[in-house]
Amino acid sequence: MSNINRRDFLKVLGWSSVAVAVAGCGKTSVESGVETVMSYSQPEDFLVPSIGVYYASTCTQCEANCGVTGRVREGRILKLEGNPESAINLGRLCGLGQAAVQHHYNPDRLKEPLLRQGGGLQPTTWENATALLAEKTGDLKGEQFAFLSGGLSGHLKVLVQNYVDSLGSKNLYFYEALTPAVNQSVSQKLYGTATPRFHLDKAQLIVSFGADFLDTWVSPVHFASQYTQFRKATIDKKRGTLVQIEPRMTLTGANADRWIPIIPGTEGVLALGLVNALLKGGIGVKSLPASVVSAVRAYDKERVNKEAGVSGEVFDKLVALLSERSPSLVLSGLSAEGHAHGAQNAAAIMLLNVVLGNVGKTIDAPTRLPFPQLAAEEGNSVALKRFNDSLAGDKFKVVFIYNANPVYTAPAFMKLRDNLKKSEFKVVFTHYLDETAQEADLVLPLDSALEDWGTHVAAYQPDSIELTMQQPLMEKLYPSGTRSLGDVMLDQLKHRRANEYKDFADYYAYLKSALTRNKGAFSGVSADDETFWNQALMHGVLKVKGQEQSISANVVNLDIAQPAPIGDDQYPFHLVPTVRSGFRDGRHANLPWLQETPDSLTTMVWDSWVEIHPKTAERMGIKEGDILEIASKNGSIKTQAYLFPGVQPDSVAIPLGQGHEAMGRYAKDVGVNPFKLLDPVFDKSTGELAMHATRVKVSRTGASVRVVKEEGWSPIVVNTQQGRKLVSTIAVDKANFSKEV
Amino acid sequence: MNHLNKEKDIREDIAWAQINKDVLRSLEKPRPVYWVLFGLALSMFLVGVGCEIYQYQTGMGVANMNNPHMWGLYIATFIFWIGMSHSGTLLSAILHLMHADWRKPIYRFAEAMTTFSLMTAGLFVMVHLGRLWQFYYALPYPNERWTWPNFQSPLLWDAMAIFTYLTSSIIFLYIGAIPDFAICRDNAKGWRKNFYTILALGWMGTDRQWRNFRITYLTVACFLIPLAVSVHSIVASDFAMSQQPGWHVTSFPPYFVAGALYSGCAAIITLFIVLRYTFRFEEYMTMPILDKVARLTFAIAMVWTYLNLIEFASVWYGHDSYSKDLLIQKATGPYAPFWWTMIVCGSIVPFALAIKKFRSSLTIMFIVSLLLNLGMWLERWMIVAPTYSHGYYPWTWDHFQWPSFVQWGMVFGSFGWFGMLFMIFTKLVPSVSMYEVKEMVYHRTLANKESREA
Amino acid sequence: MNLSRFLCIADQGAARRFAVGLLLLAVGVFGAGAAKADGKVEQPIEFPHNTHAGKMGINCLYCHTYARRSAVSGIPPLQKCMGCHQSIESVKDRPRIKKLFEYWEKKEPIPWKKVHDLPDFVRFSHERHVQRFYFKQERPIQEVCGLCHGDVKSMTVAEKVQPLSMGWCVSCHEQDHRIDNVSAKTSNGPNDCWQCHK
Amino acid sequence: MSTVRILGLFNDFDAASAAILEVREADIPGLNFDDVTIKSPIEHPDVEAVLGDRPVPVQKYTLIGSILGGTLSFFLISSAQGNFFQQLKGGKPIIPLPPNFVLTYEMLILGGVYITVLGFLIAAGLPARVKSSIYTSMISEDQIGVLVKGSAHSIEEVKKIFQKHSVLDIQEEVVA
Amino acid sequence: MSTTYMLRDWTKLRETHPQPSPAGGHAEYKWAMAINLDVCTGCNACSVACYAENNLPVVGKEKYAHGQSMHWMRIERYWNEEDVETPHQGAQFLPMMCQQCEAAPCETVCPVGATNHTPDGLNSQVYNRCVGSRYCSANCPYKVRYFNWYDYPEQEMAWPDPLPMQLNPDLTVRSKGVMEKCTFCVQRLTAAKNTARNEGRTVKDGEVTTACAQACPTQAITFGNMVDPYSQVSEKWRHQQVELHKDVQDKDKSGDSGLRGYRVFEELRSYPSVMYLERVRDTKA
Repeated sequence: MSNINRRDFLKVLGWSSVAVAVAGCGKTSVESGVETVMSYSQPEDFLVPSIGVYYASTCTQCEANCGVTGRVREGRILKLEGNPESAINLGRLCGLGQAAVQHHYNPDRLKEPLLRQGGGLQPTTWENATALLAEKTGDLKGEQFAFLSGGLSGHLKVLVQNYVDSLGSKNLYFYEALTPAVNQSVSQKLYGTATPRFHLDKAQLIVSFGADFLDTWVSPVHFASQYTQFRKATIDKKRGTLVQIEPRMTLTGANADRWIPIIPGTEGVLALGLVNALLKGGIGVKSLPASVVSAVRAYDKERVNKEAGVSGEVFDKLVALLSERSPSLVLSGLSAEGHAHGAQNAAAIMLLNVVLGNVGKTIDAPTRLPFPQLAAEEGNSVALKRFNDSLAGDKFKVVFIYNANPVYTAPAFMKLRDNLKKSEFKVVFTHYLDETAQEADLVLPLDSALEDWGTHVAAYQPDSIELTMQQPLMEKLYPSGTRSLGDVMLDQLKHRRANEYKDFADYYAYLKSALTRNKGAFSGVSADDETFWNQALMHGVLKVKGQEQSISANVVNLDIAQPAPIGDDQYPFHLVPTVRSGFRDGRHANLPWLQETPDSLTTMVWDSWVEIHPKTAERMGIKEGDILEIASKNGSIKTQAYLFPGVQPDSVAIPLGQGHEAMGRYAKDVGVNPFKLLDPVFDKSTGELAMHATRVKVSRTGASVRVVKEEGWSPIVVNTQQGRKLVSTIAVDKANFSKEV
Repeated sequence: MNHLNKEKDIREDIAWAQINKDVLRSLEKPRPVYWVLFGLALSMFLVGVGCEIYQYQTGMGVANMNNPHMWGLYIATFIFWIGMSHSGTLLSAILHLMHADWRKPIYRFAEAMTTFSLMTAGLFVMVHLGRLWQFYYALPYPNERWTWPNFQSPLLWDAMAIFTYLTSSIIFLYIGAIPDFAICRDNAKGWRKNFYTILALGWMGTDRQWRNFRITYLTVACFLIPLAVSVHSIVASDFAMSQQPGWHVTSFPPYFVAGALYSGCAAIITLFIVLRYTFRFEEYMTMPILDKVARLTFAIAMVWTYLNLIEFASVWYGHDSYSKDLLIQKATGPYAPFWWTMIVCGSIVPFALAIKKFRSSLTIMFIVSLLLNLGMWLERWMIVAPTYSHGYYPWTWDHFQWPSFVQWGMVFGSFGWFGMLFMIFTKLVPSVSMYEVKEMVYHRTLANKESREA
Repeated sequence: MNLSRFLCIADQGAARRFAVGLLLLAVGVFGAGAAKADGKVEQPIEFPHNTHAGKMGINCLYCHTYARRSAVSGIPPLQKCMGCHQSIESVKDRPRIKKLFEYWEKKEPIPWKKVHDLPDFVRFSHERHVQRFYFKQERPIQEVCGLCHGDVKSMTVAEKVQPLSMGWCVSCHEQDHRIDNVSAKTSNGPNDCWQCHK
Repeated sequence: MSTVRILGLFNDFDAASAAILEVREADIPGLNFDDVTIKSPIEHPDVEAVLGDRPVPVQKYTLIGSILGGTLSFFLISSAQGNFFQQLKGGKPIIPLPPNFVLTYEMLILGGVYITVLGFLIAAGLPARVKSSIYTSMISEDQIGVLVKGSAHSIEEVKKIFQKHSVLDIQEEVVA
Repeated sequence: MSTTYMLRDWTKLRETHPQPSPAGGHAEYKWAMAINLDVCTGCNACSVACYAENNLPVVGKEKYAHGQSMHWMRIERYWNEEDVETPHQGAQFLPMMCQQCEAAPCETVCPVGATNHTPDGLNSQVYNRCVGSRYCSANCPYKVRYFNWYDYPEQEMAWPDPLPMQLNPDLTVRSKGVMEKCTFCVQRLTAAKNTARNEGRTVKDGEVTTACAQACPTQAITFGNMVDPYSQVSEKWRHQQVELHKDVQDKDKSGDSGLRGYRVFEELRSYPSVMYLERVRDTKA
């Protein structure tokens, strides 16, 4: 299969000639001469009807960039599987990845460019659109232009970067609402790398402060496969123990041997408490400078108990575990870093790794990527703040927005919708008419991820660095309606830097030559360009020859000081905005499969809800399904109550991703959007928006509904096994793993 | 046999000609009230039909069934109607073999009730199917698919048993009515003349005919009794053969049979009173007979109660925690109101029948009989629904499912359908068996003569 | 024949033993129903199988090339037709061939109508049947295809000659077939519902 | 010499049976006693006694019917289960006896009932045409009829006997 | 030819099932599963994969509220009885799909024989044969059978254009009034078997797997052929000493063996083909 030209292949696969059988088994009688037989005019000889062929590509559903293979049959992409050749997901694929086909076939995809004319968005042609782009950016001063993009890597990033440069602009913002930016900056300080490699499989004990690595954190599918090894007991390794510390139980917390609820923002206190206790126990004393050692003295069991609400007994158990089990791994996640003192929290937590001597054992440095320009820009929320401030200052005439929906994700206090109005020409590259697109002057529909070309370099590289290929898995659904951003950028660049880009017919040609030119940089490839290229597409993965680095911890001038806890009588509750693996920051809320898939812990579907601890609910007289009003200083939302034991009693949790005002039939008017509630609190050191620092008050509206959930409908509120042996649990010391394979 | 009450089941001096006259009167041009009632029944039936059309078009979902609530009122009501049918057989067959001749004036309409309630039950099997249009898959006939239905399934036993029962009791009803058709033939005019001539098959009351008639009637009666028992045992095994808590009960077959006779007798009392009133059958449907039926009903009620208790006890002291769990649910859970109503109507109310004063009051008897049937209907529902809402698997427990108007509509409609058929029947077939009443009178006169001579 | 088939009985003798009352009737009715097969089909081009398969004696698998490696036998792509007809001058001016060329110019596949249609819930594999009866048993291809498609080389447009009903399938599945042309071992077709029903 | 049929109508069984008894004892030449028939509105086993015992074959049919129904159904069902598909179900044997016995039982009854009724129609000679000349609606009401067939002069004798027993009415008909 | 079959194979037709052998008496294939609950994280990837592979309709909120959802593979979440207040030991997840019982309660009760035990040890559901009496589901202890309450292709939610293009042509879209359930992705199995037959062999271990097993990020689900004693799944069952044809395992009789293998509702003697491995918790933590 390596010797066929992929693009011709796509041409001959006119799926339009394929009759899709939606007919069910109702049809019992058949008669001749009614249905038409599918036949081709000029098929490739490898193409056999009724036999599926698999093509490798890259999953773009989240920043992990797992490798996928798509099953193509009769010219239609039917299903995605994990690509076994990718070291990231090893042939596995999460639900979010599976659902990518529904982005491709989504009934609400934009089928043609839209231009704002007389208030409304009217259909227009790509010719007009591109002409308009050139015109509007023609004699534009660099500082008047801004490009807001979601996380980006590979050659598309290069093109975008070059385009922005070609406009003489510095304003290229990479915005993502849910990246561990604070952690990264801290680990940059501490380990000298923003994205160290974690070896969960090597660890005997994992203590995670809100890092939901099984579901939503960094590279879930990879961590999941490591988790399997971590849990496995072998001759030379005991079954690993997982402790999760967080205000609201994440999926990782649900799988922990010990789940410890903690008051939001006090993770650092607990961490330092542990450091202190360990030092007292004579562990890692010489790993720390005296300054730090003295600094942590103040954090004893009592203080931890008082501030973090973690009982002494639990604390002792934890200390015992940490001192016994080695190597261990301590992780800091979103709920820990999402505070004004997020950096200090993260620092305090990572300090544990230093004390326990995990650095270099379960944590080491990633390979260095020879092409920094291809490296992933994960994005952060500082970008949004800067972007928004400049908009407010009326600095931008022309704004491009790609792969981001700031109007939806920006907190209410930013007033981004209004600020956006100030810029006179807003171009949104998107697949759907989402909230941001509705504000745009020009909406340019893009090819779906399964129709587009591209290269990706995942930010988190578990192994030697991989450059993963993205290739079309089927012919465009709307050949004349949608385009690849790559083509658009290239097209624009041709106007500005003709001499550089004139040789490239299109994005495909650009990619091909860009890769083939540097094929030396990849390990294990043949000399001949065509073969190399086809091999690359066939495997979907290119191993980059990068140089290994060593890791070392540097704790001097690491800011770990924890602020004193501040109460708030008017807004007694902490708001925990939880990330749902399906929806992330809401960009996937229009995928029916994900809406229909119950939330793993609450089993709720097709809606939003506020999680409140049964005790608290009892105190306030709240019953399941009561409509509550959750009010912060910056707004309020109304949604149904779900009594959830997995939430810290002083906190309420609301899942992110729902509450769209647009974005198609499956997302529109489903649930509420907690982004809007967030308080203007920013991490002091990085300026990141502190997602977990919002205080709210909760009140009953009197209304009540029957919640729509998957778990059984019985008067028993908390769903247990009712004495049946469905999920049986065994204590690790009772279990006999010796025979297991 | 009348030592309990001096009153006689029937006057011996009643002239045979008079009997003909009285009964044939009931076949004559119906009174306006008949048409009112008929219209009512018809419109009830149409409601049911409407619901079925809606469900057929849209899918079973509109009945608001779900996983786990796979069956709803349809099956419950199906059992109810099957149960109804049994009393007819009881009166006509069992009492016939026992030579309890007081059954003679009332068995005919009881038989009719059997037939029609079976027809109604049949409807519910149909509307219950998700793919009604494919129902013939369940019929055992050689076909181009070379496939057969699954003879292991209690549902199939049901189908076959009910088919047997229905046809047999129609035949039984018809055979038993031939001499009366002859009477009608001899008295009717116009189209009715031809109609009855055909039905009467040229019956002339010759000794040869009577001789064979007697034997045949007896034989079929003998067949019907075990058949009736087996039919409801099989209906019971729909549940007993399954594995679900609350269904997998050994005592179900006798329990169901008792319940069936119970509801049947109650229904007979209801119809007895209705017919006696509408057709002025005081001469034939006399209070003493009603009294006997009532006492019979009471006896059966007590049997039913006993079997109920047995079931509870065996569950309570048994090892099956799931069933016990379910039993507690029934008594305390969301279904408790219905469950207790069933207990009251089924086991407490019948004590009214033990009291002579009540037995001799038509109004009270009427109300009681209706209550009993309500109780028996609830019994069936309480067998079907709670097992679903609180079965083996806690994850799918659904204590809040409630049948939609579609289900209720069809239950409602079924009563219309039954009423309709029965009203047609009363106008075409003499609802009191004339020749047997004559026999009754004849034999009692003889008996009296003998006793006087002795 | 029909009788024993539909009573699912071994031989005529047994059939007679069984042929009582209603059954006989039913057999009559449904037997008739099953035996019937519907006739000709209007096709965009009246393809002469008799010429290709008959006169020319072309191997079925030459055009229906997918049959041996896929569930569907596949209608030959235009390419295939052109492969030969481009170079056959003699018939170039025939109306049918003209039509063919028109489609070729437009590069659009010919909308052939299904003749041997099966319900959507049936999973029939040409591959398996061809492999077993043609490659393993090495019977002549036209005989093998003919088992279901009838004597195609005598038809112009293909016609449905067999009922293709479930019973008909089974009538062959339940017979013992030699597993190949060398060993004497036999086996019958699968009787597992899920083999054919999807 | 012509054969005649007469129907004598009596008010009650006593009269009727007395008349028949006398006819029987008189043993009139040209009159076959088996041709004496009673027509009555109700069942009357006691009265029939005077006619001597006459055959009732119905139950033979019953026997045949039930045996046929039973065996046939069992055989059919089992062989239907053992067909080519013979799918395992719930770990039970493909031909499970308890269900088959249940069905056999039902079919036994079905066969029994049907064939019995068939037998009844045959044995009772139904359906028949009602001859008005020797039948009267009074029979279906309350009178008992005695039907006698015999040579003309023997019938005369019978008539006399009937009159003696206060017959209500006599209908006569000449059969060839 | 039934009569001859009946007379010839009488003894065979009287055999009960499963037979006392590792594969329960299956000749060529006995598909089975082992699910390790210690690594199952409850992430629902399997469930979504199942939607993608098996043409499952999305029913939407309103129908979901009526308990009419159609997920063949569902993830159940239970809480510990002891610490419902604060679940210190996390949640308990159970992936529950059709257990493909060797002696399935659903099979015997189906009036039309639409569900049977296949030679491959699966519990087949023949959609077109189904008349929708729903008796099978009524009798299913696991309640893993799903009924088409509506004509989903007609429902606005399920497949508006162009979503139907995603539908898998290897199996039907079930129409209204039909019962359906997990099939162990039988369309994949059939394909694999056909390939194997062409090559005159049986399917190799790992050659085919179900959508859920393939997707599972933690590889909690092992799928394979129990007839092959060296297949992963056989080994797992063997090492856990769980025997297909027993309703009480010997290891359980002899007290706590510490082996984690068990089957749900084993005591009901339905002999499920899915073995679960107990979830483990560290009591020191």
